[in-house]
Amino acid sequence: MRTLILSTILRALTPLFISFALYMFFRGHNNPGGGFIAGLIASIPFMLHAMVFGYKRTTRVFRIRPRLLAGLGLLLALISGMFSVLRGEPYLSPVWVDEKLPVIGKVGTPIFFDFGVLLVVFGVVLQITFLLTEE
Amino acid sequence: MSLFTLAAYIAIVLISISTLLTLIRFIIGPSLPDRVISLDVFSANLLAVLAIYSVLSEEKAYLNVALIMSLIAFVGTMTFAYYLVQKRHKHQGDDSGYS
Amino acid sequence: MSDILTPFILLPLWVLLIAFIFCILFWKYAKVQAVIALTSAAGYLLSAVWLFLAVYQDGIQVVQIGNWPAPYGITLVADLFASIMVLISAVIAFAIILYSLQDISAERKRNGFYPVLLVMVFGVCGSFLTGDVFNLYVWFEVMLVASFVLIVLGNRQGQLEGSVKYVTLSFISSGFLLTGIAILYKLTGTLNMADLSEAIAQHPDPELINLATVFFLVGFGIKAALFPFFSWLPASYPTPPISVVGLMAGLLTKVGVYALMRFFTLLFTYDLPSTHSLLLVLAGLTMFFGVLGALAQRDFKKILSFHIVSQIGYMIMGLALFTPLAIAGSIFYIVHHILVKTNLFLISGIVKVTQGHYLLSKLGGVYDRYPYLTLLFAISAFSLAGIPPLSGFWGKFILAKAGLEANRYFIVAVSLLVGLLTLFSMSKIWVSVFWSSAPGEAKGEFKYDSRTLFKSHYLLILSSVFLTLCTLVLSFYPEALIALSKRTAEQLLDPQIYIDAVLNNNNN
Amino acid sequence: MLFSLLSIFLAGLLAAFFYRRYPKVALPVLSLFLLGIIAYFARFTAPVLQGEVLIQEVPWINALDIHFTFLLDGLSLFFALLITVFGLLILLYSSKYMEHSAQRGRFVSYLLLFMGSMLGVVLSANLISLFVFWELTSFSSFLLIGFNHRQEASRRAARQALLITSGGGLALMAGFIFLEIATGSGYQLTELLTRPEAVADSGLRTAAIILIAIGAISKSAQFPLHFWLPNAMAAPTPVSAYLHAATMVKAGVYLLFRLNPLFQEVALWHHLLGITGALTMTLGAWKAFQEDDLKRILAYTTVSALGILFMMVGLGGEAAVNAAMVYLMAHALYKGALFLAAGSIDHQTGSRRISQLSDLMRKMPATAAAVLLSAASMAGVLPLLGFVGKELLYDALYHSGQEWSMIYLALLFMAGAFFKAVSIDIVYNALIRKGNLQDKTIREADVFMAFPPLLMAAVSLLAGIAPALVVEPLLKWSAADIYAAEPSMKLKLWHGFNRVFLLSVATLLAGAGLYVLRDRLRQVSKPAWLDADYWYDAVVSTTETLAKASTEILQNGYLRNYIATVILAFSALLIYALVDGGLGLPRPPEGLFNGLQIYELVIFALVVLAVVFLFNIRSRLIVTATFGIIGYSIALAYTLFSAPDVAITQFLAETLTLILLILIIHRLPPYTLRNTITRIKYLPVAILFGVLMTITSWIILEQDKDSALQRYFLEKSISEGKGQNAVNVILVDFRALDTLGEITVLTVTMIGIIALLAFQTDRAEL
Amino acid sequence: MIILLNLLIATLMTWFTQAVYPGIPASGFTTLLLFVAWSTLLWLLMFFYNEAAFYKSRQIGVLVLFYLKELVAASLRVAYEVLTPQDHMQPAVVAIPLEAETELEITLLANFITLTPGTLSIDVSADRKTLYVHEVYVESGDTDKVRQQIKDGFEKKILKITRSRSNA
Amino acid sequence: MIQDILSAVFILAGSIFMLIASIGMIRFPDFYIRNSASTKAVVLGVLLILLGVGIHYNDTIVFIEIFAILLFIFLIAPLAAHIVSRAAVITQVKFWEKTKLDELREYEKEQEEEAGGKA
Amino acid sequence: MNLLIALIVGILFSASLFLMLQKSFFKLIIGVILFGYATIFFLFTVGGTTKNAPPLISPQEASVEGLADPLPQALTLTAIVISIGVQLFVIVLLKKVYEEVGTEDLDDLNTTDRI
Ligand code: NA
Ligand code: NA
Repeated sequence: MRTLILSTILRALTPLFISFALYMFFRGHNNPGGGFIAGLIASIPFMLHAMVFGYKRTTRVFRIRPRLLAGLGLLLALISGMFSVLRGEPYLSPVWVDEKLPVIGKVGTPIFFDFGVLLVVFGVVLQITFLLTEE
Repeated sequence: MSLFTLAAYIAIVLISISTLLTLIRFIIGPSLPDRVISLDVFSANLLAVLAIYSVLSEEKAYLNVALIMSLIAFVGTMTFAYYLVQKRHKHQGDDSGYS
Repeated sequence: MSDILTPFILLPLWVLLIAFIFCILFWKYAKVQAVIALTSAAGYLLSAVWLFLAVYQDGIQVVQIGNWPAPYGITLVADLFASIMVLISAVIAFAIILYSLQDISAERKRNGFYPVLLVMVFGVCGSFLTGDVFNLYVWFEVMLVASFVLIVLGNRQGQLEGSVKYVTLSFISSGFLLTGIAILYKLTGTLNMADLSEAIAQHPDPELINLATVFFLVGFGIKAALFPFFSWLPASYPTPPISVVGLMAGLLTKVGVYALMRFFTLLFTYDLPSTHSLLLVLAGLTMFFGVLGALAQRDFKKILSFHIVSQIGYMIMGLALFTPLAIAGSIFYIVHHILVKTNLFLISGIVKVTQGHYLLSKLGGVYDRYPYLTLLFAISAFSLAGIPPLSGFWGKFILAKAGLEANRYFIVAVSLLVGLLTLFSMSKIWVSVFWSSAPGEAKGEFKYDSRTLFKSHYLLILSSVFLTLCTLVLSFYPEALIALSKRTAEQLLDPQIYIDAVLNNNNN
Repeated sequence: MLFSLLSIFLAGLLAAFFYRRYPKVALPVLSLFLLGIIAYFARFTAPVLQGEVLIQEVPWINALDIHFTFLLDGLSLFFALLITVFGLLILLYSSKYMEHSAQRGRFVSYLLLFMGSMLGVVLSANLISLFVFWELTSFSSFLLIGFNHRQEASRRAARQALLITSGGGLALMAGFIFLEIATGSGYQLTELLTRPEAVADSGLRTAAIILIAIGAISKSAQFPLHFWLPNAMAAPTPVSAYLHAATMVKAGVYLLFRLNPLFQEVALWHHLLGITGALTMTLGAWKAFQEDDLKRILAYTTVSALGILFMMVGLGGEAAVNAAMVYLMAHALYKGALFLAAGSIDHQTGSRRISQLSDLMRKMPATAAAVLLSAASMAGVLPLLGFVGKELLYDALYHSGQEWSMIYLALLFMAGAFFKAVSIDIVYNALIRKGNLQDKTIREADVFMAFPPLLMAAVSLLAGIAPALVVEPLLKWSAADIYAAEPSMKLKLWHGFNRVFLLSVATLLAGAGLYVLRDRLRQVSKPAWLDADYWYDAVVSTTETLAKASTEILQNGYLRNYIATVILAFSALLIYALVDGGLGLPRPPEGLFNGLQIYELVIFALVVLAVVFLFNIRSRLIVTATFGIIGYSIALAYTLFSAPDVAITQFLAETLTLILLILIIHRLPPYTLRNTITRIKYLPVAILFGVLMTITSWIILEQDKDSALQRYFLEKSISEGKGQNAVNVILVDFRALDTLGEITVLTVTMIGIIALLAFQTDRAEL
Repeated sequence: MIILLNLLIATLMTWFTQAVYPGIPASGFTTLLLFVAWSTLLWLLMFFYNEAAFYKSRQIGVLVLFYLKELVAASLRVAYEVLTPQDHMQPAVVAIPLEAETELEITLLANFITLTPGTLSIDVSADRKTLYVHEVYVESGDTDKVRQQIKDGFEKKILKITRSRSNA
Repeated sequence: MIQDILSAVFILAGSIFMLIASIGMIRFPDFYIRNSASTKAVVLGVLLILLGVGIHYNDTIVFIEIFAILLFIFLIAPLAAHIVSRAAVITQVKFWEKTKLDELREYEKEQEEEAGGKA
Repeated sequence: MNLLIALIVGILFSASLFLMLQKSFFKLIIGVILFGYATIFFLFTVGGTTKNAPPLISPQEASVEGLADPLPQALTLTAIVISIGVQLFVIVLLKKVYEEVGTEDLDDLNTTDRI
């Protein structure tokens, strides 16, 4: 299903989708959004890419193995809860940085946790799509 | 009820009718691309409903739903198209309707 | 008091999840994964022992995840029952991983066998430890999805067919659980089990709670393979490799049983005469129809699978009798059954190594050729059948005593009859696999003699020996576990202990 | 005592490893060891004969009050000596008999396992430890009967024996538990036996008696569970001699003896045992008379003899018990000897059918002498111990005055006649008659094999001649323990020409007459249903048929039936909960459709339309699209009900599912006609389920909810969770553990899909 | 490139202005107005240091407006067609030879065409020389006229922008 | 007030176009025409409605979001129409009988060559 | 209104069951997914069907009265994601079953239960 028009637009859409995903992610703590939603949105362009161009060409563009991303995401989520243990609080207690950063807002372990979610969703969806579009 | 709300309600009714018509096309088909397009229009209708509903309920959050809705519907359409073309390559002459 | 104790409960979970993640990161390196798996299994075992000792000495351990006070956040609770279950799951996981090193094909190892195995144990462990009903659902799903993968890993026709049934019925059961959770939340406004226990006790309309009870009963009933919800089990368990079946046979249904025991001691005790009589009926039917299923089979693994169903009945029988002795009997039975049933599957795998089959008609001659293997089987099989003084006897004895004390003569009669039928079935395996001559024996079709079998498959045998030793300890020195089970039963029958531990342990 | 038992078990374990490899060393060592054991028990003779009772207590399972309590009184000492002495003789005998078996190590090991268990049974004074040993004897018997495991008959017989004796054992266990519940004696025999009134008061006595009797009946091969014993003759002959004549089958009798003080006042006890015993005795004797196979003859006479012992316990009273005790001793001696001799004969001639044997008096004189003496004892001929026993039996019955005693006497007379006929048959046809073995070279059995039966026969003779000297001292105390009173046994060979002696003579004549008529009597047709084995087979095959039928219904392989079963069972429970709880349809306070808005109707209409349409399409793709409409409509509903996060997630999830469905189905072939047929027959189930779920959810939704959690989360979301979106704060903070589990599920799904898609199915491996 | 940069600067300036002058109400309109004002200012400034970019952005603006006009016209035409009982449609598939060469050009053209009255791009030939279009209003079967319209309309405008060598 | 009226007008106009698109979906004779018509009207309808909503909220973030949606829609809607109609042509969905198809034959030939080349 | 929701739940359950009881694996999958939808939808609605009050707390307003219960929403989200996992797995399972067994007919998938 390679059409010139589609592939061009897809190229334009990819950064749009990704920045949109990041937008949804960072506002997630205060508005609808968050890791799961952002992860899925971010995976859409690559998913389409794999559908249009086939798995092989997509993996040439998308070099990192998606399953690795999923593993790292899970690791991030797991570890983000351990900071509090170091401070003598139960696992997964939130630890926040006092300062508020511009655009992103407050930074704390829940944000990292949510980013772990994002990575997992992103990796999982991509891995599955890649496998299914593999001939 | 303010004039604005009334207008919004009318709009919702119009779009509901529109949705119904879309669904009729979906049901009668006859070809698969017809159905795909009607799904596409269906999702645009949903987008509209959500946007208007957002206005009516003064809840911006629903606009986000609409936003993502519009992105997602496109992916759905693409997949159906992908299916059509792939199917064509796989089973020559055995397209949508294999009943 | 929680700060330092926090890792006690979480340590087993961490060990498994980290191992899981690292297995994914080292996806291409099956050998590395094997090392990770074995190390983490050992680590899990150690941390489970540690947790158990902590609970045994200092009482119920509680951690409020995220430092959110009790009914609001998620609470992990390790009481005696939970920590016993964690410990026994660790024992099994260790034996299985040892076994799998030589049992599982390289292709399977390359396609995620170890991580999925670990994550399944992770789910099992979490299910035991959680004190929150929705969180329990999540753990169940972790465990189930992992078990789906394990069942199907290998893509053989039987595996695929079995998994279709397994997945569908599991999904239905999860749906019921979720609905039950929803109803409970609507009626009581809480998810924390300790909090729920109080809320249910005080709820003005027990009839409404009854609705939730039905959903939980069926939901857990499917997972625990109760009659008439057990069909998925014999359909799917015999299909994957032995390491997988062994683990599932030992752990999965027992998580369902655990949940039933937890819910029907902590939450649904407002109408004992009807709920627990119903359980008793289900228990009787389960053991009876389970063993009938086993009698109809002619395949080693299938027979064993149906016996799981049958034995679940005994565990539920103890719960349904609802006396301290009966519950102690259930707990003893669970531990015994996990060890013995897993071991039986492991042994069936070794038998298959020798002759390449699971069909009874194509097996034979093991008695003469592999006397030590025969001994291993005899201990587990006749323990399962309840020959004294093997562990199964103590389980049956305690349950029978409890049943007779409670004047529930019929269920005791059924349980004894089923015991006899179990013996019938076990002796059938014994007679046709061990005593009869093998069809291929004349043609010299044995691949190994006793010595070369050990040399080439020593891990299989070692893990079976390990479990057998556990069984023997349980058989000849049941005192420790029985006393422990009695203590656990007392704890279970007095929910206030649990409630106090959870709700009065807020760190804030 | 514990150590003697443990040492026997240990010896058994060691024998399994060393016996076969070092028989030259192992046999003497083992024999010496057994001699030591015998000496150990013999040491206690002196105190026990003074009426002393020795008790040893070894704690085992405190949590269940189960301990190893060992008791040594006359009864147990008698049995202990019987077991150990016979054990030694059998060991010696089998060292030759099994000489060429590759598995004689195992054999000896099993034999010692059995010996230890049997000793455990007779020494235990804790009901449960007794039961443990009791079951172990069954189990070791199973191993021994199946020793020639390559023969189908052995396997069958072993399994049969195991099932019957273990089944009885389960009843026995229940009976023991009843006794414990009734008396609370901590399973201690010594305490239990002193409290018959507690058992009577508990109302559990009848049940306990019946259950215990079932246990004893199965173990001692009483009618109708007697048939396993003749079949057990598939075992090697030493086993038959040891287990199935002298010791194990007597465990049931032993148990009755042991518990007799507890129940000897109860009519049920007497009638149940008496009638069972009498029936078994008669039946066994008749069957023995029918047989030609030497071992089967012996087996049936054993059944019959055990029946006699049961009958005597049933008769009750000191005389009966004394008689039973003597008869038990006599039987052990003659039956052990006969079995061993039969084994030797079989070993030397290759046959054990009487019709094929002859001339043994000349060919195997030592063995023949043992057979002759033992058969005479069996026939109750002067001056053997059998005669003493028989006289005592007749005497006890004759003078009993119990209501059934005359019937018992008549039956015993009949059985005795058969015994005598059988004895004549054996002696004449196998030993004396000149027949087909006349010209064959047949050697006398080895000394190890010839000596034990001869010794037993000699003891029979000695004990017969001087019973008061040889057997009375110990038997007296044993019997006393049974009726729990001062010993009253006085034995002598000759009581003079009284009516009882006349009865004996009459029996002998009747036996001779039967022997003469035996060919004609054997031709009496025997319908199959008279054979207990027939019933065993019928029960087994019925069970298997039932198992198959029920499994074919419950586990028929069709997923839809499994689902339907689950749902129907669920529905039944739900209906019960609804009806039982009196939960009718709710009456919402504000009316049915209050607050209903057009959106909800639209969503409802969308869902209904889509669902209806779903069943009318035959293209997977359109099904998929329709299903997408349902999913999107639900997402719309989530938006409507103030859940933007959920709505977005639902949209995304739905789309993801759609994509995957489409990616998959484009590879599937077109629907076949079979697949497209909608099975209407399940519609009622579906509708029932839908209606129930509607009612349930309606009832639940009409309830008020008051959740502290809701307030907590909303209030703490900003202050503690640092976020305005309470849902997201719950997901990543308040309940982050759920989310951790959720992403784990996703990761596992990914691995699962990798496994499904990337795995190259290995078809080579099974 | 420079145009995008300018837009970015305008955005930043808008934000900055709002941050510095809290008196300006932060409603969407004021923001929009500010943005438009800043963009216009920057655009005008561009005239002095990058004339080509100035014209080019003007062309882009014209193109966008033209596009919107076409879209409205197209929709009105649909409305007209829907609402009048008789139909005026004479559809045909038309092959349009392309002058546009780059992917961007072809894609822009195809996309624009789809939103103009009666037209719908179907595909581009493998050699990228022909664009196949479904046209609903082919008066009296004259496909050449359609071809000409498209080539003179959008294609020309697009090519003008993409081929002016300003944004080096 | 003006804001409300403006917003209402936009929303109503948009809805009308949406409705027109749907009527077109029912009325037009073949897939290609339906596709062609619906795409245009729907895009315009959504554009108008979103503008109406934006005017109503009069909020910077909302404006930006709406701008983003519109950007997506302008990229995606014609693309979707293109992809589906291309797929329709390939799968030989029937044209209206009045359609002139001379130049389509060329395209079909090209497609066949491509398919042949692949095989 | 609760009745209407209950009806939706009931209809979804009913339809899902009916689909699961058909012969086609594909329909089974749709049924399974619908079963999940019904469950999750019910789980969601126990939180109450508050309209126009999503649990987005504005920092300015002190009161959180009347906002929808966020907990069922969070639970629903988790449940959706989890069942998505299972759904994806089942869908791929369909593909694999078809490849390996060569049929999509559930009635042919009964070899493992044969005695
Ligand atoms: Na079992
Ligand atoms: Na066999």
